Amino acid sequence: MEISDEVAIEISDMNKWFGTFHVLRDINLTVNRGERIVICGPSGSGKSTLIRCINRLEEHQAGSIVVDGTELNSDLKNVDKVRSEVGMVFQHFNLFPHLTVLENCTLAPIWVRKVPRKEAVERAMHFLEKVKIPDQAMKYPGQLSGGQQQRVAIARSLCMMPRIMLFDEPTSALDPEMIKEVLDTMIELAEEGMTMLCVTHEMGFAQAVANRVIFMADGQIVEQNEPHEFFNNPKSERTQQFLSQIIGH
Amino acid sequence: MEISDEVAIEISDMNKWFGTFHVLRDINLTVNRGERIVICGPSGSGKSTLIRCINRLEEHQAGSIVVDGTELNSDLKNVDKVRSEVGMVFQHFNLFPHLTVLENCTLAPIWVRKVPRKEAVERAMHFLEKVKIPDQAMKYPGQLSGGQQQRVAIARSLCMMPRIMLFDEPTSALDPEMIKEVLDTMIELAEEGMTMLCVTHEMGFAQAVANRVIFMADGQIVEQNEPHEFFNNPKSERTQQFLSQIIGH
Amino acid sequence: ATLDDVKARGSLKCGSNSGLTGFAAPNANGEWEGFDVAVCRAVAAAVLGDPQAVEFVPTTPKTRFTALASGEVDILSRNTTWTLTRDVDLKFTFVGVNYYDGQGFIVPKALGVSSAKELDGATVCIQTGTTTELNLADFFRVNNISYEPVPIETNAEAQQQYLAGACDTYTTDASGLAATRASFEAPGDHVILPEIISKEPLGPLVRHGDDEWADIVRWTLNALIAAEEFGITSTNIAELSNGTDNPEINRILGTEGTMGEMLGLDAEWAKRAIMAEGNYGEIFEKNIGESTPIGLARGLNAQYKDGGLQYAPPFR
Amino acid sequence: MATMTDPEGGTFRPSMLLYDSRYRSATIQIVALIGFLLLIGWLVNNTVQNLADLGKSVGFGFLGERAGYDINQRLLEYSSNDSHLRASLLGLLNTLLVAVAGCALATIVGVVVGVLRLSSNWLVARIMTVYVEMFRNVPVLLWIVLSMAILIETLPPPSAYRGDEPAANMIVGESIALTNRGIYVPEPLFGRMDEDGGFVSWRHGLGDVSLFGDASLRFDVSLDLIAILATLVAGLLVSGLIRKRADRIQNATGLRPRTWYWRWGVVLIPLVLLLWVLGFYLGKPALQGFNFQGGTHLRNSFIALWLALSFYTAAFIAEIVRGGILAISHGQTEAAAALGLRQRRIMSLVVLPQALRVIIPPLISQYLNLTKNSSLAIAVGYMDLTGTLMGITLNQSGRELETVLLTMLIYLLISLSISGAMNIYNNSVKLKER
Amino acid sequence: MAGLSYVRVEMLPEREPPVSEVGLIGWLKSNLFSGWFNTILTLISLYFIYALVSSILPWLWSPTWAAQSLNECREIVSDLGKEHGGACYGVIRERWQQLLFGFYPDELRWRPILTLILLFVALAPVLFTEAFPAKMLWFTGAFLFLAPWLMWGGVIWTPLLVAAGLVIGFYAFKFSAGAIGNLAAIILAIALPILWWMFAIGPISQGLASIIPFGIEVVESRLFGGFMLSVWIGVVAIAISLFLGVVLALGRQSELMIVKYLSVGFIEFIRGVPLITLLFVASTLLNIFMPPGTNFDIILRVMIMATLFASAYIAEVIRGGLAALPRGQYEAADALGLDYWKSQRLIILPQALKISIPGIVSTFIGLFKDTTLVSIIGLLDPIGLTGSIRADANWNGIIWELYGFIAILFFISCFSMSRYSMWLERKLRKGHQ
Ligand SMILES: Nc1ncnc2c1ncn2[C@@H]1O[C@H](COP(=O)(O)OP(=O)(O)OP(=O)(O)O)[C@@H](O)[C@H]1O
Ligand SMILES: Nc1ncnc2c1ncn2[C@@H]1O[C@H](COP(=O)(O)OP(=O)(O)OP(=O)(O)O)[C@@H](O)[C@H]1O
Ligand SMILES: [Mg+2]
Ligand SMILES: [Mg+2]
Repeated sequence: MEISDEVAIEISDMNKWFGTFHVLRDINLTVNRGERIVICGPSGSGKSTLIRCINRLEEHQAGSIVVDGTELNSDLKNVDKVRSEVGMVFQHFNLFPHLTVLENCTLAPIWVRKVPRKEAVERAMHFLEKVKIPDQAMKYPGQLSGGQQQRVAIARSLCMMPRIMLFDEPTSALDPEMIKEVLDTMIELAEEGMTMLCVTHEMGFAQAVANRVIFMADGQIVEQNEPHEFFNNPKSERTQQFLSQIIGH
Repeated sequence: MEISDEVAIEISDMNKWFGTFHVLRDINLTVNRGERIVICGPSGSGKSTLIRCINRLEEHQAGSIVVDGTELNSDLKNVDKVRSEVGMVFQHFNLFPHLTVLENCTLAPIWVRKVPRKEAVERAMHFLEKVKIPDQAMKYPGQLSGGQQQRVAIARSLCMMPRIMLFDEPTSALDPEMIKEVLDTMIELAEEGMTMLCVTHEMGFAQAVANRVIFMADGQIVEQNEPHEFFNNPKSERTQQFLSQIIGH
Repeated sequence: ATLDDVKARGSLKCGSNSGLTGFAAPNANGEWEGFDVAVCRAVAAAVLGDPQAVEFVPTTPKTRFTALASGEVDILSRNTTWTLTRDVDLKFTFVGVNYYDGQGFIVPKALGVSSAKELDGATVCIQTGTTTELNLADFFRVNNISYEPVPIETNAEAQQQYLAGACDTYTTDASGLAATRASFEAPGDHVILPEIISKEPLGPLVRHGDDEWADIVRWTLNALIAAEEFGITSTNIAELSNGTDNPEINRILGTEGTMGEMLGLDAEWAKRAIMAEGNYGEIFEKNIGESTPIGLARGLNAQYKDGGLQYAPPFR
Repeated sequence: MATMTDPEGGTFRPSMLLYDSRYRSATIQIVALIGFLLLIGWLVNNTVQNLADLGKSVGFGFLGERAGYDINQRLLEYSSNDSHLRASLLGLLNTLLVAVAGCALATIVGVVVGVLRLSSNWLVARIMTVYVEMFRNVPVLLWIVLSMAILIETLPPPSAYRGDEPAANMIVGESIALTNRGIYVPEPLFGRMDEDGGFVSWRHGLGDVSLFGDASLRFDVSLDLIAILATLVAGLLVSGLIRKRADRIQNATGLRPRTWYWRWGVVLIPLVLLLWVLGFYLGKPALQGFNFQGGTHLRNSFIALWLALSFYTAAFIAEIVRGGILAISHGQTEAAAALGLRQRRIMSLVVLPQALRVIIPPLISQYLNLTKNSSLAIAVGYMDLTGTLMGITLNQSGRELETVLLTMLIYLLISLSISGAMNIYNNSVKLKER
Repeated sequence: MAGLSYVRVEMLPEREPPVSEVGLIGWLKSNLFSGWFNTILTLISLYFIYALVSSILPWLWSPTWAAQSLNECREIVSDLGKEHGGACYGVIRERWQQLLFGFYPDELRWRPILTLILLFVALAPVLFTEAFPAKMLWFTGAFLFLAPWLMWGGVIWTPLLVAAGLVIGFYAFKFSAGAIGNLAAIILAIALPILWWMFAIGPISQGLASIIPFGIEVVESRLFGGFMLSVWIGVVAIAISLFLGVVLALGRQSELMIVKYLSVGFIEFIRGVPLITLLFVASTLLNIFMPPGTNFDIILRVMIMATLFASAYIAEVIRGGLAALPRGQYEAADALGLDYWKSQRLIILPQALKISIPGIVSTFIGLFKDTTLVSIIGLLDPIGLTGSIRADANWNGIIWELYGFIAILFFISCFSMSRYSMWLERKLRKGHQ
């Protein structure tokens, strides 16, 4: 678990509005290569939006986001470049139901990275093994449990060999038994040194793997700190309040 | 929590078939005013059907059911009379989605009981307060959470000032957090001395409020007893087996 | 030019009625038969040497002119009345008249009507999209009597309505009336009234602007008529084409003169046209004449020598 | 204040047309627009060239020319001397007439059938299923010609009513004649006395007012009709007030006063009085000459088209209604019943308000279909817009381009106004959800 | 409260229900005679059925199969002494082939039949995804070119070259996409095949035909008629309109204003006018819109208009399918770096089309029924043929037999298709839960 000095993501003075609603306000955030960041905060605080801005599923309106040296602006080539560097895992998995697990995993490498099919399959099997479901490769997503589906979604992202992974509440749509499967996979990934940004309320996970925990509220970064400090000694009142709720829950 | 000697419901030798399927067999049950009865039993044992016979959502074919002195037979006047005395809460709430919460609650009093609108509204607000959601009165059911919806459903029944309430698994379609809201409401009702028949598997609820627990299997009443005895000292083998499952769950 | 197109295509496109007893209808084998059809076959025989080389394009009253104007058909042979506007405004050339018709009325005998002027207040079935409805409106207006028009798309439906008594009288070209009456269960119970309220010269037509083609069609029709006049029939034509004393017959049959070449065809063009379905009289007899169920008398369509109007200009 | 993300305004490179999200969409749209304009230009150019070749010009002058043909069914007065424009107007009115009548009947039949399909009576439900499947799966054109054939073949001709011992008799007190030329029903007339009575009443109708003089669009307005409509509307308003009052009383006391006789009364009594004052009477049809005279003549072509369209569309509407009712979960009815509501109230307070939301949008698109299908009128000789403008007028004037395009335009306008109304309705009744 | 406690020692067995609940009596009571209202309804229905059957059956039973003309029928029937007449089936015997195939040459009728059979084979992998291997989709693709060739005949080269146009388009896109970018590549991939189809195919196929003259007899479309014409117009229109419909649906969903409004305008225009006016355009105006000298035959023109008509409806069906897809699918495709066209092709359309199949089938049924309208512009579809048949002196005056025969044909085909689409809808709904 080492962090290089290289900057993976650099967000400065970024602002975003939905219509007239100011959803992200003056976000400044630098993520180094190999860092593992957990973002938490109350519902509606803009966590998902922040994450989605990083691979431009949402467009920001002011400030800059530089991912791996590429600035996200209206130039579509840059967007394509960033997206192929950044993997994303969604809350609701968003697997492609009409394709088998294997096809889900090979689709993007073949069509975006132009990897030969054989190689793509090998790579997919490799990552499916990593998430411990190589035997499900020929099934369709609908035939898998939620936890398995989410692991396929992780494998699918990994197949693009991203340098950065984004997770948006990857476990919140899962039943308790399945959450562990997925968290284990993520911890493994973290241990290999992947740069990760993860929106989650799984405090155990945060304490186990995060280098840094960021707390957002009202579209702003309210507090950030290393996990131990963050949980045991929150500075801001908002954070304290939030943490007490989470734990009381 | 007192029980009068008056009989609220008297079911004798009642039988019901669905086609050739003998779903209720020789049911004999006397409920006194103020009694709170919990009915449990494996799925398909006829609990819902029994409850629904009491306000004639289902017709029975043999035996008699007398509710509050009125016998349920093919005379529609009797049916109307019984229905306006008996409130029912369903598993899936069955609120009217095109009416506001308030309109849901005032509809029956106005059209069945011929209560002046103003009074009906007052009464509705009274009961909405009782279930702790007076502020939602102007919303539509679709805008409420499941727990809130079920509480509206209870309030809606109460607005008809029924002397008897029937509940058919009122909490089983709810998320865990919401179950408590609803059970609390029901407990409050019980404490006020309402005659209640409740199909539920919430054992905590049964122990807290029931005077009597009835266990049904295969369309028959297999065992009944007061809650403490029932749970700790079940007599019949079927009951023991059932309870072990429930608790093991 | 149309002639070249037809030759290149190897077949003649002929706009026909989609179904009119005696004039045009497909038989059970899908072959088109009828009086109007025969004209097309004759032209095909003259131009292409094969009376079967015709593609029939069924048209309705509404679609027929567009079909011809847009070049979809080379010739429209579909009981079409020759009028000034059609000739001048719609820009078609009528090449002749193959049937002199007039609009008449048919009524049940039981109605006790003997003149169209007694039809005040009657319900009249008419086929729409033709000149018929205009004639009808004019006739009743001029005679200052009222009527109730029942417009109908096809002859078959008109017949059905008339027979069921849904209209008191059915009006269309007298030929059509006769044809229709012929197919009744009891033809004798119906009379065709004496009034013929319009002149309906029916003939084949082609587009303006291609006179060579118009000439070919016109003279093919004339050849059929002349053939009857000179007694050339499909049975004796082989014999006659060995040469006769009558120079006009010789010119028609191509044994004398160069008329075929003038038309851009070969010498035997008219011979083939006549052999296709016979001369005018034969065509008439076979399709609509008195020996057929339709049983039309020659009347106006008799040769001029017999007091009719069919008069072919000289082949000279 | 943070910098905005389009600072590099000066450094425009052509490749940005495609790879810059700011320009890309504009590029694509301009390409699409140019393509579209080219297509239009090409079509127009072809058309101009073709028309020139045919020696035709484009213009709508022909609409003013004498039509020369008669129209049997006319809602406005018309003769063959009128212009093509007026003939088209009559056609349009006929289209609207059959469309409106068709929608009304289709709705009634559709609702009845849809409800009966859900009936607990096995036989009735089965018969309705057979009806729906039969009508839905056979082309509407076939139904139109078939119903025409049935009317013609099964009903007696007027001549059957003739003679001392007629084969057929008028029904409903000798006032309605069913013939295979159509149905003759009594027509409402004003102020004329019996022919034989010398007595001239002081009661008389108000007469007509003609608008637009001699123009093609002229029409007469019957003052009698206006008076009647005004009375009717006033009666309905008062009736509405009575209902409001009943609502108020119910709100105040809980008891709803019985008002139906009042509500009918205020509508009907003034109407009857007015009719009496105007000298209203029914002109009965009577056999005279070839036909029945007098009365209103509903022609076969109209009836066949009307019935076929209605019953065909009703089959679809029945499915929509059934679906709408089934979409209301059984739980809703049960909950309402458990509250003690009676069957009728459950229907009117719970089921229908919800079902209507599901039913009305597809219902309106069925209305649209029916209106469009009414253009098949020519198959039975009903002179609607297609029969006049795109039929005889086209044929007489040889103006394909103008007549066909004009016809399309008119139908388009009708369709757009119907679907516009539907959108407004949809937005107004959307169920509120989270 | 000791009295409360109760334990059942002996379980009750299941008992027979009262007779009034089950068996024939129970069924009759609950389904036909429950309450006076239902009883009345039942009696009315029974009478209705009786009246209908007793009036139609005697007419239907009529041994006139062999009759050669309507008059012969009348004789046969009156010999039987029937009061209300009887059906005349002779016309069906004589003309059924015409009603089915139009004027398609006798000896070549195996071709439309084969096409129909192959159509089912081609549709199988689309309609019954589970039962048939996806590999068969190749045949479905090939069928698109095989079917017109079978129907119209001609040298084999023409359909092959037309198919080659698509291949050209595909490779043009593939090789140029890198060099000139996607949009330009798409334009090229559309333009090249069109140029190929317009200018190259004719000469090349002639050339090839003169070298290897492999072909089957040409059958011109004017010989198409009867039921076959209806089916063929419907099938061609739906097949082509699927492509157009997808384009229009994507256009309508697009964020690009102009593209969107062009699509909306087209769709609403087509849906706002009656089909019959479009057919009039086909019969009277289309030739005017085309460059001078072009001459499609009327059936082709009708097919063009029917295709445009169907594509507007298909577009709406597919739009429904697109809207039914969760947003997450689009986002996941974006996040994986797939561009617009790739995500449409690989992710969105395969799913949206599958959801749309029931709607497409319904559209087809509607279109198929509407093909009867072509009789109004003089084409000889089954209804048009009834006119021609009645123009035959032998059959002048015959009505019910022909209409009945046609109605039955349509009923059978439409009914089975609508059953299929209902089945599919149910299956899809289950699959979604
Ligand atoms: N497409 C959108 N248009 C308008 N408002 C939006 C949109 N997406 C999100 N919002 C609003 O932006 C705010 C932030 O949303 P976001 O999804 O980022 O919150 P979040 O922190 O992820 O919350 P949660 O924990 O509930 O997922 C919310 O108020 C939301 O309603
Ligand atoms: N309308 C009906 N027609 C036929 N059978 C029915 C009907 N309703 C219920 N049943 C059957 O009657 C039996 C008893 O049903 P009931 O709903 O009363 O069971 P339950 O004890 O409430 O079960 P659960 O706990 O699953 O709700 C079941 O086997 C059920 O399948
Ligand atoms: Mg979120
Ligand atoms: Mg139950």
